[in-house]
Amino acid sequence: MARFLLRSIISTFVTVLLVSIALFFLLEVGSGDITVKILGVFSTEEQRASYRAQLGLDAPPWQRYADWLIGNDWRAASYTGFPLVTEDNLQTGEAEWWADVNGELARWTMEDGELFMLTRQPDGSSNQEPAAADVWQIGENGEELFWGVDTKGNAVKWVRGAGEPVWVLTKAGLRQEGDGPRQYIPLRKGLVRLDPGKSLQTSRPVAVTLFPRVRNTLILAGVAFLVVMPLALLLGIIAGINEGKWIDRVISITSLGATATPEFVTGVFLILVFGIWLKWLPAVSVFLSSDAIFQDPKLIALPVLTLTAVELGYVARMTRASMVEVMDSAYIRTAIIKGMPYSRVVLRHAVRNALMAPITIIMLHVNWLIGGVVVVEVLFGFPGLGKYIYDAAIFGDFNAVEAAAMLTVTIAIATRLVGDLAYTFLNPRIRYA
Amino acid sequence: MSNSERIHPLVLQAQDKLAAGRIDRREFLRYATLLGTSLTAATVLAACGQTADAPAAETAAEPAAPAEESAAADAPTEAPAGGIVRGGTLRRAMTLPLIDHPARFSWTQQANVARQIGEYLTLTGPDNITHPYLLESWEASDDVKTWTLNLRQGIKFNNGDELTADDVMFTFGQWLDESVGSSMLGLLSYLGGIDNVEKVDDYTIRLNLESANIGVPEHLFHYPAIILHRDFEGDYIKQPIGTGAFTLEEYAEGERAVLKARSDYWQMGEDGSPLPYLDEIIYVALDKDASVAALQSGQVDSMFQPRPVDWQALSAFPGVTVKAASTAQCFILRVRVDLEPWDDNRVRTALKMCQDREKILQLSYYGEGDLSIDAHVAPVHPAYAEKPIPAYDPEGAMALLEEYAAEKGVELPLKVTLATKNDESEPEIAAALKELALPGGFDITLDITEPGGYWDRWTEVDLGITSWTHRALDTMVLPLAYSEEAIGAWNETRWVDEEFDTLVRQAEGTLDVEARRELMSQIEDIMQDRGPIGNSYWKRVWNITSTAFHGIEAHPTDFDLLYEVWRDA
Amino acid sequence: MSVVSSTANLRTNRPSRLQSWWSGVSIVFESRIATVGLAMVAFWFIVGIVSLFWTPYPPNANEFTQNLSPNSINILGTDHLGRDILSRLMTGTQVILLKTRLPGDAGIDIPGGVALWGVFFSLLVGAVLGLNAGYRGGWWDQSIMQVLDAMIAFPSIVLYLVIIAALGQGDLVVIVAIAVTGAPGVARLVRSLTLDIKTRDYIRAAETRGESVNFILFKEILPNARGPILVDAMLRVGYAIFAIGTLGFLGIGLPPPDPDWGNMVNEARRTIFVNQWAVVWPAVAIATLVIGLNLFADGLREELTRFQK
Amino acid sequence: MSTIAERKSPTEGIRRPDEMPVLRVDDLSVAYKVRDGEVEAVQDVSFEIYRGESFGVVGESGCGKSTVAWSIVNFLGANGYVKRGRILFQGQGLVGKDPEELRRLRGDQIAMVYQDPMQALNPSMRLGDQMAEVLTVHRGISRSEADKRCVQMLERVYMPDPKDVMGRYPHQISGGQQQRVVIAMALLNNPALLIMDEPTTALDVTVEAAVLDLIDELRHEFDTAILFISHNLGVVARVCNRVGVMYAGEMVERAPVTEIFANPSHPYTQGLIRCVPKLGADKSSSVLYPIRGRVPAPDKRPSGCGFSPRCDYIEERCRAEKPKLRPLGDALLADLHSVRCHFAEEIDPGAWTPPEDMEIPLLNGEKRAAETAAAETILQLDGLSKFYPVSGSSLKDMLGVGEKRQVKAVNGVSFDVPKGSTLGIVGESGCGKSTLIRTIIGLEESSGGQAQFLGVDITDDLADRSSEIIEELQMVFQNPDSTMNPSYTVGQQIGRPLRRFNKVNSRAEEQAEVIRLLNAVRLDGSYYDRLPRQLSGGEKQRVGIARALASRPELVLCDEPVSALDVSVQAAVLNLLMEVQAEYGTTMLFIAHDLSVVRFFSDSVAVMYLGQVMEIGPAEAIYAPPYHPYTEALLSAVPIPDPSAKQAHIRLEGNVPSPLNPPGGCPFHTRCPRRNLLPDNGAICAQEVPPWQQAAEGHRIFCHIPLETLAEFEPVIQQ
Repeated sequence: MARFLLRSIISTFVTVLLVSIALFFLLEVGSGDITVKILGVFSTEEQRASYRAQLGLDAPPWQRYADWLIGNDWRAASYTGFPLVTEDNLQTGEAEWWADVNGELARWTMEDGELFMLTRQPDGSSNQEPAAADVWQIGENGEELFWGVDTKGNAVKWVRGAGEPVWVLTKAGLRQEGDGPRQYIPLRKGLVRLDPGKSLQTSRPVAVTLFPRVRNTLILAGVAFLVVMPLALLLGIIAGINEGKWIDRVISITSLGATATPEFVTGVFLILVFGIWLKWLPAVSVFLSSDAIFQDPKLIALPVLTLTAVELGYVARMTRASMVEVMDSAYIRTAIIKGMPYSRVVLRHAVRNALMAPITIIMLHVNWLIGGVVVVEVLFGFPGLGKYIYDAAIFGDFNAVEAAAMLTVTIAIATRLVGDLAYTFLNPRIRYA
Repeated sequence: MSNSERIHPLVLQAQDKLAAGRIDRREFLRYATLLGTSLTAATVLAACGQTADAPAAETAAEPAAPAEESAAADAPTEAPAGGIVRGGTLRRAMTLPLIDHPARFSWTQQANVARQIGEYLTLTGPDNITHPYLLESWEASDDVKTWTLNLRQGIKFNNGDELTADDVMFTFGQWLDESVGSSMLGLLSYLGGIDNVEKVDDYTIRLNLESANIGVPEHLFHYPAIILHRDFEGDYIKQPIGTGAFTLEEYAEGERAVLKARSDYWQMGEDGSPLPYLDEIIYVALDKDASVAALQSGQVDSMFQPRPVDWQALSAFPGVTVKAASTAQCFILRVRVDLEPWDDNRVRTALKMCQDREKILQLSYYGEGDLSIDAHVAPVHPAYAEKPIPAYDPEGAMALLEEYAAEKGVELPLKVTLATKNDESEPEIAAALKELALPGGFDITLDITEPGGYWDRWTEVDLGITSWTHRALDTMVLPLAYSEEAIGAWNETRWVDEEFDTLVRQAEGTLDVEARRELMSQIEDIMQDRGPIGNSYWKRVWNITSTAFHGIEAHPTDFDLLYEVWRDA
Repeated sequence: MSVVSSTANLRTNRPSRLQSWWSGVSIVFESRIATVGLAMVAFWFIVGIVSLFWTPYPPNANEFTQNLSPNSINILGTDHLGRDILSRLMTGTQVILLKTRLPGDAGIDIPGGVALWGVFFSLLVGAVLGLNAGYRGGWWDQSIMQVLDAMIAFPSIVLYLVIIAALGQGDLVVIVAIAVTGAPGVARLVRSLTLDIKTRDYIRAAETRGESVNFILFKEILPNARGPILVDAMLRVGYAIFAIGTLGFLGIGLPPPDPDWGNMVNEARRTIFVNQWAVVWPAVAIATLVIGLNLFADGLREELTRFQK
Repeated sequence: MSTIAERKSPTEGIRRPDEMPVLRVDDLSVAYKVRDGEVEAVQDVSFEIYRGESFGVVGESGCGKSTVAWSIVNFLGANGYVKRGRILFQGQGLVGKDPEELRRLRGDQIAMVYQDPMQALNPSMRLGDQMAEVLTVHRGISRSEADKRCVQMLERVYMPDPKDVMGRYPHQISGGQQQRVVIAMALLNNPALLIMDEPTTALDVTVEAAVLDLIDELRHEFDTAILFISHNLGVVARVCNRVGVMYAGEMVERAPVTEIFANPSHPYTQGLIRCVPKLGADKSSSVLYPIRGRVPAPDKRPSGCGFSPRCDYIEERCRAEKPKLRPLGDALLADLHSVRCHFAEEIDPGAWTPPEDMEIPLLNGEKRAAETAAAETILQLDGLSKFYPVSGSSLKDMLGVGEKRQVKAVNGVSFDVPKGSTLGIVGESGCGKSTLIRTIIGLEESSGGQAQFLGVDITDDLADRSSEIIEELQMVFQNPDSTMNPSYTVGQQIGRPLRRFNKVNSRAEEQAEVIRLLNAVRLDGSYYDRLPRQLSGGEKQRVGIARALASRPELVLCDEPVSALDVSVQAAVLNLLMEVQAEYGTTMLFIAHDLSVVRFFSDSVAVMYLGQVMEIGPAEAIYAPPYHPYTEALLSAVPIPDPSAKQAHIRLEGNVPSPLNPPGGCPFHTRCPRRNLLPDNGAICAQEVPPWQQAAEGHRIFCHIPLETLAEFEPVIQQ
């Protein structure tokens, strides 16, 4: 069993890795030049090139992938020669990058060809003074180079006396500035260190906005799961042991109908009936405070009901099929011929074996549940992960899509691992292999 | 100061015209306030000029008790059925993007939250008329190059500081600072930089424009133009200091904004206490479809910017009030005149003749708009010269095309591809046009993409439908979209016409509405005659709010003016 | 056991191709469930084909009063833009089952709906991967399964969103999305079938004849996996229709102007307070087609198991 | 050790007239509802079983044997029911009995054991739980008491380490042990009636022998009445007192076991006995006579005598009138021997001659033997080995640093096969015989040793072999249901090798050749377009043989080609193989677990154990002393379809050691019953690899025990 578990875990890691590669290349490499999207169609190639450099998009894809996944501060640190650290901006509360120069936190800026060092003061402000002349190092072609951290969270390479023209996007349009560095490494800690970067849509760190969404979704999906599973398994088992009888027909036909009705249709009618006509339950998920989900549990009633309607049928059908198969098996025959009472045959002999097949499928089905969650969240305006992904995808907010998709995939894979464990627990053939 | 108001000479001229019935009262008000006459004075003048047919209510123009129409210019209020009630919460559904520096705003939604906290020097009301707000009044020199802004006194920020010219100077400085990156910078380009903004005294600021511009008051109500406190550091959420009626309680980007009433607001309510009437405003981030359901189930009271389909869903719904406002928003059917066949005016004209405006309006906008001529000047614009709405004339179009086809040796129907985005009403307009243009000799293929896809190429397609937003003045959009300089930027049609250009330049420096209308009339004729666009109608926008709320109006640019809104107990 | 001294001319009454085809197809009608399912699916196919030539009114013409309930002129009523729902419903079948619109200005359609092509490609990819993984085993199996695990780990809607975020909208993108989300499932199925079939002696026979791996995969194994694959494909077409509906509902599905059932629901739900019918009809269409495919698959599976026993 | 078991006397255990039978079945008919009507799977079956008696039911598959068993426990599924007749258990009718009462009888008074123990045990319950519940539910015994009794019962069935087994899951013990558990479970409540449906069919011959011994022993000990169902005449002969022969849902003959073998009266019984090879018989001295035709499907049975279409004695009356089961003459055995035949008295099995159209191979054994001796060696193996690497389950192994271990499936096998001869390979499952031929044919690459075929090295796998070698080596497979690809017609499948090896140049030529091959396996051209599902098992095997012959191979490897077939068909296929061999001069390697068949069919035989050959030699030499102790044990375990024969009782103890870690020295030493013949109880066997002793020309024995001692062993079987 140890072997089986270890295998599952290793395979899980490889899977997550593959997913991250697929996701990154599909979105960032596969979808072309995003600077057009950011700068608009009127931008010139020069402006776009400048912007690509600032965003680090001129690096080769593999490097960008590595930066995205595991961060690049360590790589940048090897250029700057200083450890790079993040420190929260006391005003905005957002993390800023600094170089740790002998215990002092420093950044640099270039104004009119002159390099200045900004030293962070305890009150959060910074002290600007001209940088020492000895920071410059002679590069390969005789240029004087300096790798430092700029004020926008990049590790950058300045060339002494030769600032690059840089294009900056403002609400007033694109503006050219001098004094730019030659090369940028936009610093990031990387996904594995919980820094998926900034949202292109809001330019806020994705992690900050994602967290409360994930919490809401986990509650929604969790409640739905807790409602659906026992009910569906019970219905499936009841239908399975009564194969061919009217109760089986009723359950089977109802669950087929429920499965075949898309959740968005179910949801729309639930809203109409319970939210608008009867006004019994909140029609949409209006979160008047961040803890609304706890203050007013009724808020998730309709989303949960919608998810239940679709999932219930599917799981019940799976369980029924499994139960029918088990009830037809030789060991059930043995149990009956041993003269075991029917209840004992069902409960002791059949149920456990019948649950083995659906459990793994149910866990795989968590993917489906997450898909359903996307639809339900969009339908009900529920501020959760699914709606987040949807909004981000519609906007083309890659960092957000990547982070949220990685998260859902991780959740899906984790539940599958749990499913594997449950299967192992239920199935002695693996447990004692 | 307000009592000894200097009246611009042109205002007095206008008053004569009003009396003579050559301009209507609304135009006069607009015109008078445009020239810096305070609203109070303007309404009085209007009353004087319009002795015969002015409704009784309007003559009693008391600032303390604004009557219906004039009050609308100041703040939208209905005549309350009973007494005004204080208290209550307004829950309004609206998306909530990131807010940092107001000068950098790019969404109305950001401004709608911020404008409850901070305020503007001027205010363009739901009727598209601009008047002083934080300003007591403004004065323009006769050449319209010098503008004097007189600040209202005694207004306090919510941190207790008084509003002075220093705050306004600071705010101008932010707008014009390149490193802030405000869109005001481009808008005020005629100002020529911060050096041309001059503090005369603590309550007076003078603007010395480099080139004449009549749109200064409108521009001061541009949504990023919130007046900031002089100590503002760049993040409005961290420093929500403003003169507005509400203070910021919570701002959760993408989720909700909670605003609480302030007790020492500078404007007084009808009951003699400071506004606002409401205790609290909560903006909740919901998308449109969810908003409609939430409004129907009573989970929110109001929704931001309802789409036509939302209007359709809610207009008959019991318990909500739907109010409409005419705008200069439109769906422009535009062609690239540098490309075949649109370089030939006969083809352009033929296409324009294929618009059955009434039908297109019905099909795409439920009839909720104002029919338009094929010019980018709207009836809500002050200088609009009224023209007959062209009729649907497929035969005429066919005749023109036959002529063209015979000359060029091409076959009819003419095969063209119409590009647009799958957004509010564009697909329906496109589909309707496809049907309508077939008897006119056009075989239109539709190329409808998601909005982003269209915006990626909107200036490049040869035939397309582009949505244009509302601009308060006629002279704002014409040079933007139909000039030589704008090619490579906003000029999506590449249409440049010397005569047109001259007229537009002239109009830009013409304050006299009557004179400008003369120019506009010619401009409209030129556009109709040989211009690159067809335009079937001007959109209306709606405000849809629970019937429990009073004093909430539709605004052409969807600006939320909520300080005089009250709800039934 | 009778001994017959026979020659080639004894090969009489050899069944014709048609006969043997029919004997294969006729098993469908053995099962009442499958017959009902087939009838439901066939109904929509016929509706779609009819719509290619005739619909009561043009599907995109907003000629009528908006939001009418079913009546004698508009049998299923009209939608929020005054379009005839029946016409739109009929036309909506086309993109799902009958035609795929190629990108570009030319407006070229190829036969076969988006759902069918999507499932076809997922079968193609899934079958090739599954056969190789199952038959070759070892490293092939491990690496293919690892990739499939990664693919299957994506919740399908999320994968759709990602693909659409990366590639934009369009019929082909939806096909790609359906194929990518479906392929792992098919591959797992085919792999398990292959693992079973490869233990059969006729595979040994082929191997001892020195047949190439591809011959064994595609000529010896694949034909015997047909039945379950077919059943699975039916279910998958159902999922695909479901997914297309969901994407349409989310507003990122098949692009206009052709009506799309999911998008019809999405548009109509906004005015559902005024007009419930406009939501009901496309919902019924999706549900009946999916139920039909499910029943057909269930019945077929039952018959195939019976048949094999 | 080598005791000769006393065989039963004809009247042993036969009914005592004053006693009430434990089970009495009267005119039982069982019907199944199907989509278009119903079919009667069992018709008019009657028998009774007394205490301590074992009643056997034999017949080919599809004859309704199991249905009889299931109807007794009233477990006929949703669509089956008892249509007519009575089932009396200890005097009380079971048909229509209240389900709850019936349930109380089941598992308590009536117990049942059936084929495939692995399926019969619940995979997710511990064996102890499954056993104990029989006691706790039926007898209300406390769990601890129940556990104690279960352990006792497991000891009674000679289960090693019973306490430990109680805590295990079914997959953790071997098949033979599982069957012991099932039997123990059935006996826990000391049932009055034990129903056993093919209880040993899935087991190896030595295990089967042990289980059969057990059953016999328990029957005496517990005085249980046993209903024993089997297709295997040998098994029935060993454990039953009386036998009923079933055919097409009817019981066609019922008699004491000795009587039925000595004096079979129904043509079907006679036919059955004729088509099973006697142990010791070979193809040069005896002939197998298959029964023509096949068992009809339940809904296609003839209206008259069920057997009439296949009967050699058919008269008009047989077609018209269904015979009744009636007592047969003879006063002593009156009422003991019944038969369902109109003409039973007139038929003399001794006077039977094969009908003219019967497939019987041309017998020219002597000529062939002479040929063989002179023939060249076609296949030469020298120390051929096949090892499979296995990865362990420890962390070390997973990281690849653990000890590399190997399953030694084939471990140094050497022999020569002369052209035109047949080498039989026998051994229990897991002995490596299948791997050996897979390695020879190239499905596996060998791990060591030499192998030459037609002078060409064949140690590599198929991918590296030239097509000339591939076409000379073909194979016939075991399972008729999987030997043919269900998707292609017979013609396509036989045609494929023709095209593959360029034996034909055109479609027409291919068709003609396929028809010729079909005729060669006695199928006519109408089979060309048939799909496998339209063929019977025997026909599929024939097609499989035709396909193997298509490329005109020099060597055909037959992997248990008849073991999945019913006996009557088995005979026909064996005959066909012999004929084909005679006609084509093909060399054959023939694997089977049935020693009688191998003996009958092969010229020489190799006995394998744990991947190694223990003994090899001419067939007749292998089956008589001197032989290897393992060969002796195998022979002693074979069920012989002749209750009068005397067979030595030699049973192997313990399980086959894992090939992962085969015992050193002689691989058989851990189980060898003859080790005690050597000094120090055979210490040398564990230490030294035994020598190959040459017993005769071409007869080698791999054993330390001197040849002389081996030669002194009594023959296992004395007829």
